Amino acid sequence: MANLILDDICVRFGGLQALTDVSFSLAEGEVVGLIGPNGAGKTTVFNVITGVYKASSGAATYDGKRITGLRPYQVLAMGIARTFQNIRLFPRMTALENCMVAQHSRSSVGVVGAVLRSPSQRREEARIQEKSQRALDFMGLGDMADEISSNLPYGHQRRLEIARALASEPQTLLLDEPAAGLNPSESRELMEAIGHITDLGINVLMVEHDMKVVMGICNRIVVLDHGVMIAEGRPEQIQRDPKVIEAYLGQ
Amino acid sequence: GSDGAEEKQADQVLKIGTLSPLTGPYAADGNDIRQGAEAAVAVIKAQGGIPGFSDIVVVPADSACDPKQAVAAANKLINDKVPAVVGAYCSSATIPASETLAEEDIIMITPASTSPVVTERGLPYMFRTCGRDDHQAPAAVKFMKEVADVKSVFIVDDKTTYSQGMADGVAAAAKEAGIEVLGHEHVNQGDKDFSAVLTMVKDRNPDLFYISLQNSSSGATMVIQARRMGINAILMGQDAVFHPKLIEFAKADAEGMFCTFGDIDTTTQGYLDFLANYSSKYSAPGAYSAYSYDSAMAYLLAVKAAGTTDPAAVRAELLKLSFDGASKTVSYDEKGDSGSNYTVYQVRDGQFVPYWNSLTGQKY
Amino acid sequence: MDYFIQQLINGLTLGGVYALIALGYTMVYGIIQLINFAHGEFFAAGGYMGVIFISWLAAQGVHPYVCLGIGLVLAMLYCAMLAMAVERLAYRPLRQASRLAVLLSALGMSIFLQNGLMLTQGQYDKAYPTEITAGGFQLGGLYISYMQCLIVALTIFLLVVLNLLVFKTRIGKAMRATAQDKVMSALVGINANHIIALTFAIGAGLAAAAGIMVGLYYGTVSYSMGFVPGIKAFAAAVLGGIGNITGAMIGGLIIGMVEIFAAGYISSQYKDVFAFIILIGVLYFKPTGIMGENVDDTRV
Amino acid sequence: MTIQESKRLWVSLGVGLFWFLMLLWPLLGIKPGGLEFSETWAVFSKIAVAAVLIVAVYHLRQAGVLDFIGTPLVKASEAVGRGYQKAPTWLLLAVVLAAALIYPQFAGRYGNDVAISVLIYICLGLGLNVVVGLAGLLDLGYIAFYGVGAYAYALLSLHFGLSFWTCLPIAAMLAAISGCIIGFPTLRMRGDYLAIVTLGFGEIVRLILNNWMTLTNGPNGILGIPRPDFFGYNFASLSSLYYVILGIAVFTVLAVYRLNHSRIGRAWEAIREDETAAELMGVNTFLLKLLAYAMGATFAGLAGAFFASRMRFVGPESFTFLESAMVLAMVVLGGMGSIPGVILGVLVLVALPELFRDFELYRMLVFGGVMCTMMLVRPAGLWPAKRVGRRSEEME
Amino acid sequence: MNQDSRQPILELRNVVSAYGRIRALKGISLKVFDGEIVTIIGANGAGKSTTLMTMCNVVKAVEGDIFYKGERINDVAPDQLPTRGLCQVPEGRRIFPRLTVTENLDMGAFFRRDSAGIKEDLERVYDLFPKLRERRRQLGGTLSGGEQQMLAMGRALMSRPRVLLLDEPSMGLAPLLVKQIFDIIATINGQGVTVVLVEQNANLALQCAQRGYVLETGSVVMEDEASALLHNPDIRKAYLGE
Ligand SMILES: Nc1ncnc2c1ncn2[C@@H]1O[C@H](COP(=O)(O)OP(=O)(O)OP(=O)(O)O)[C@@H](O)[C@H]1O
Ligand SMILES: Nc1ncnc2c1ncn2[C@@H]1O[C@H](COP(=O)(O)OP(=O)(O)OP(=O)(O)O)[C@@H](O)[C@H]1O
Ligand SMILES: [Mg+2]
Ligand SMILES: [Mg+2]
Repeated sequence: MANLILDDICVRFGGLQALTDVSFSLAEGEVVGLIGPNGAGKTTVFNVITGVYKASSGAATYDGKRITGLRPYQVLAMGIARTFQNIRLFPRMTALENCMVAQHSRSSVGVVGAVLRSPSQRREEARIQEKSQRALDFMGLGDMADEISSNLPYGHQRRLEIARALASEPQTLLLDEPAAGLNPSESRELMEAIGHITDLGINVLMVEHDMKVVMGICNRIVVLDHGVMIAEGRPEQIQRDPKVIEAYLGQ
Repeated sequence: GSDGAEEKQADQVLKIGTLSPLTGPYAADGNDIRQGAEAAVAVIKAQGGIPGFSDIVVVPADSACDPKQAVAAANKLINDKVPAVVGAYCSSATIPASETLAEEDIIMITPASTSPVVTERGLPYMFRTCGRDDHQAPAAVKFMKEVADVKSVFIVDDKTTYSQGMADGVAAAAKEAGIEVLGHEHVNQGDKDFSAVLTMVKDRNPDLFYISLQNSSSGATMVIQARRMGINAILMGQDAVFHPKLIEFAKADAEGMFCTFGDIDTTTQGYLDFLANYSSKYSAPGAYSAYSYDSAMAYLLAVKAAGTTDPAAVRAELLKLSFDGASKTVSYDEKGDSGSNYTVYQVRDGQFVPYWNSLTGQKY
Repeated sequence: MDYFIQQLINGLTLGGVYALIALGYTMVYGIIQLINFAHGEFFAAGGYMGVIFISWLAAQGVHPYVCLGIGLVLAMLYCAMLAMAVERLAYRPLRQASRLAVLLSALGMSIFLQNGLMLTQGQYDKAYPTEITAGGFQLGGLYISYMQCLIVALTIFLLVVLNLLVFKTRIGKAMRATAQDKVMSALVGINANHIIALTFAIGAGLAAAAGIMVGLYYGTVSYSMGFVPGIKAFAAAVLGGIGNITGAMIGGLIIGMVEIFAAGYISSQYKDVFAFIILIGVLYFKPTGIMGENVDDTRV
Repeated sequence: MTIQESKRLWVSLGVGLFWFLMLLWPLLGIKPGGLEFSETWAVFSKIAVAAVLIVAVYHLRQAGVLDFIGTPLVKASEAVGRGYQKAPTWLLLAVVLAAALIYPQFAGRYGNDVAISVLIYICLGLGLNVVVGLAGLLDLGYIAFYGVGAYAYALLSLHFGLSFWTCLPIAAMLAAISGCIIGFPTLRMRGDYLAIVTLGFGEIVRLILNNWMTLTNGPNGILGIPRPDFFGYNFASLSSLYYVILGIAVFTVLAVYRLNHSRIGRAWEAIREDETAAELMGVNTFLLKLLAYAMGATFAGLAGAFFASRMRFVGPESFTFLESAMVLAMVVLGGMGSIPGVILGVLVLVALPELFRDFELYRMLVFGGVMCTMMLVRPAGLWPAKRVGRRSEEME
Repeated sequence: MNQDSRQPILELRNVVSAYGRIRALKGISLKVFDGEIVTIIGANGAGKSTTLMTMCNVVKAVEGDIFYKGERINDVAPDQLPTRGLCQVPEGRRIFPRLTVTENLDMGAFFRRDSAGIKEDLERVYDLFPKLRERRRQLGGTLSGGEQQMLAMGRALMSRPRVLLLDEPSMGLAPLLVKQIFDIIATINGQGVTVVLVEQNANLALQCAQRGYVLETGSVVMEDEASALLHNPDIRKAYLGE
């Protein structure tokens, strides 16, 4: 399960063809890296999957169900969660609350239940809190639950982004440059954490410029350039691919 | 002062509340009302006051021409234990305020609210010193028909209880009288730009253009624009437009305009007394100063006659009362009305000049 | 047909008035994203200053047109000074606060200024010596007053000048940079406070010009006259795409036209309803206003 | 404070006063008859003296000369604060509620009247707080829902003879529906575009109330609306009305509190913080924004129905933009998103004009000035919500 | 210590900076000498960006002194510093999104009046970053991350800085571009510009710089020659991921 398939996705912004016929898949248990030069369209791929942008043609399916055209919250409800390249936490909410918001789609009490504070509402609230706390603990932020998220240092904010995504109980996780702004040893901790995530049975699609990280944990890598897929394969293959070296890796 | 709970009557202070818009766009008229009452109190005090009361004071309250504020202000006056209130100005504020005052049997005498509803609700302690819209409108139409001899009229109002009531009254009476109503348009309060409506007026080319706006400066603005646009119809307004400021603002453009206003004979002794008193303290009286003066005066005289502020007794005295006030000879009927005597004034040489009396049907 | 064209001219004039006020609104909004409720008060103060200066000059026997010219300049200067004081006292200390805090401060200022005007100038309206600009000319069945021409001409003139200022000068560039990123503009050597104060001054100067035009055109000014046109101008600025100068002009004209035509052809009591419905309708289909740049803040 | 700083302070005071004089004199001194100075001078000198005094006190305080007054005060307030924190919340709430319950016994008619106003505004403020404080949607036409509630009760009771208690939920529902109608087209807009559209809607509602003669009786308003009664007991007196609105207000406080601390409240806050991220984290922003408008409107509808029955009269003048602005001011001044803050804001803004009644003509001037000053002194509100403080670049 | 006979061009002495009650810098002292590249490394939240912002007075130092060219600048307004040659490429680039590329570059030369010199510098920047010349009419906000970084750098160069503060210039850039950026830093430095470089990519930064400071939770814990730091085992473990 948790099979994400992109099929000939094209995205256009006015005159700019941001993505052209992008097709790849993400199977259960995989960690796939998505790399490419700046402006290649990596974040755009994420945006298409999560419903922020509409594909001008092509389709994405998740477990056989079409997800292109769905609203972002519906995509999340299906089990695809993401983080953001430029941190988009809820700045004035605490770390725990940030995670609790992500539980929104996994809970159901309505206005009446909330106002009356029915027993089922209390039970649900307790469950939300527990799940969120567990997500924080998982990313090593357990004792910062009550910190206002904007007061956290940058690296912790990055981790909180992941914790928040995890709190929505996804089957698939999309990470957009999770190691940006982290120093090499911090990146290494991050790699370990991502390893644990896959152990939970969550598959990961990751955009990252830090080659150590990408090569270290990805099973497969997809390379984009100017919105076109120029290579796909195992890390070793990619590292040696002349097209990738010319467009992206250099030397 | 004395600290005894059982004060003798002689130590009592007689309070009169005033309720009028002291802030907001009608603050000007509102202050006239307050000052009118103060002038009356000053006169009575100068005459030696009222036996049994050590002093008479005016307690002003701001109705802001807004129902909610008016009710709050009325409650405040009740708290201040005033036995009577002069006011309010806008009928839409007077009516809810009077309901509140009625709960405590407080006498209310309005110097300015002309809506028929004010005295038609059967409230025993509601009185009115000014005229009624449903008298003013027929008077205006009678003038159009008999004196100005117009065949068609265009009516504009600005959608307040008062201005629209007047305009509707004129429209109805005009139809009855066989004057063609070429249009009846409503503008909004606070508008300054009347060009669209005035272009329409110009297009329909009525014999008379009837302006029913809530205040004189809107009136002046409309008059200026109408004349500038080349509307040559006879202009006519009602008593809210009737104000010295209309002429001050519109200057030459106001020349020849007619207005109905409850007749104030400025030659009577009552008026001259009032004028002397009033202008010694304040600037020239506004349109409602005299009515407010008379309202307060009526109450004070009634209390004097009754020797108490007990509302039932004072009401009885008010109904018996008849005195030569500043605005007219004041006497109230069972409903609390004091009759209307609408006169048509004309602006001539920068002044309102009485032109035609609707009761007598005579030109001055 | 004459009726239609006459209404068209009315609409242009009213639209011009709204546009003049909206220009200032939009400039201030453009730079600090503040709905400056006090802007309507600058407009009213401009109207009063016009009366004060023009009446005084006229009493000194100065030629009417000279009176008008000097009065206009002085009133604009006065309002610019007023706006700078207001900005310094009520807005600058709140630069870091939430935008609603500033909004409220602006509201308080608006109440304060309105009542300040009332206390110093009296509750009654003031009349302009309108003889200065009375008159007009007949064109077929149409009557066009000189004031109408002046308002439209002034609006167009100021539109051009402002666009030049903002897009062609150093100051303009600094204004745009400050609007987009205050910290960064400091890092390239722009004093954001000066630029913001200057923008307020210009905006208020424009409002003052509008106040005088309105006073001359309608004959009177009142202390509460800023409120309704202020809201309409705000609507106009938003309709055109708030922050955009040409947009403010277009928005002003549209609101003015809609009002006049709704009043002239449908119902004058519902004219504002039509104006707001057009506003909502346009924004529904173009949520950033007619000329609003589609700056996509949803990029994730 | 260094000498330099102190010098700068006095210089800027001087410049400020000169500037003020330049602004004041044309207003007071230029008359067609000639130039005058005496009046300007009279006003100016008073204000200048006051300003100098204020700056001097400020100066002394900075210099520590006034510590002997300040320190005990600070200590005392800290002690009170500590006591307050120690006392259990329920005890405090019980005390407040008890005070609210016995209040009419001690207040006169005017006191009751003001208290009723306060309670009405608390409902309005908390309702608007849902929209502005929690969901972050700037609503400048909020009072329209209050109007809908008021007219709903007025018309239903007069035309269909429905009782107050039947009408209360109906009024709330109608208000909620109109909240959705207003909310719908605004959902695609952000920030200030939303502000003007809501303002426009508010004006449209007011104009319809003012102009639709057959339904609303236009500017004349609707008279003779019955007071609530309950199995024969008529709430005619002000003090019994007070208990009705107290009940509604307590319900509102409770409901808003519980909503705030539920998944719905969290979702609203997430929308306020970052709408795009909220949607991507699984919040149906469309529905929840609509819900925010509807819930806010519901409380306004309740308050409106009560307002109609208490005034026994409704007219369109009660539902102007200024009223919306006032309610917004209460929310922001008190502290957005904080229930005690909003209540405090209401108390302050209702009390201020009453306190200033004696200023008469100066009342609104003082009111505007105080409003401005309070914002300057406490930009986050009098009693801010816990979560404040934004990661901001520090700059002069 | 060793080279203190030279007069530093930029110096912090016991500087404390705070955001509200949080002290981000707890008494930092550091020196930058004319013509060198100094790098500041440290973990997330150590206060590197705050240090740069404090140098420009955007964040006000609550204690301590900042000297620039021998003069105390604590009370100089931040907008005065660029005119004196102190420029910053801040974290996150902060391109003016709705100004075109050319206008963005012009903003860099805002305080300058010599239009001939400005024109010359514009050409120089375009030569350095040919990609920018291609895009000169495009709005800054629509550029890709790498192009924005070049623009930010070009904008700073337009003010002819004596001292250039760079905050994480390689963040989010593709490996190829990272190399380019570091080449450019070396080139600029070769032209006589002093550079203060804050980087997470400590490896590259230390290779490029002459000296380095290590920051930990708002304090300087180590300062040394860059090459020495690069080979320090503690540093390698804590910041270079080994
Ligand atoms: N909303 C938009 N409007 C216009 N152009 C856009 C929009 N979003 C993205 N683009 C353009 O599409 C292209 C791809 O952008 P995208 O953000 O996907 O790049 P990326 O591969 O994530 O780059 P980076 O590594 O720098 O993050 C870029 O040229 C960008 O300018
Ligand atoms: N605007 C701000 N408001 C409040 N706290 C802040 C602010 N900016 C930074 N901080 C705090 O100050 C400390 C230092 O932050 P700074 O941004 O200088 O770190 P840094 O070394 O640049 O980290 P990074 O590598 O993540 O960029 C951190 O604890 C951070 O949370
Ligand atoms: Mg990207
Ligand atoms: Mg940093």
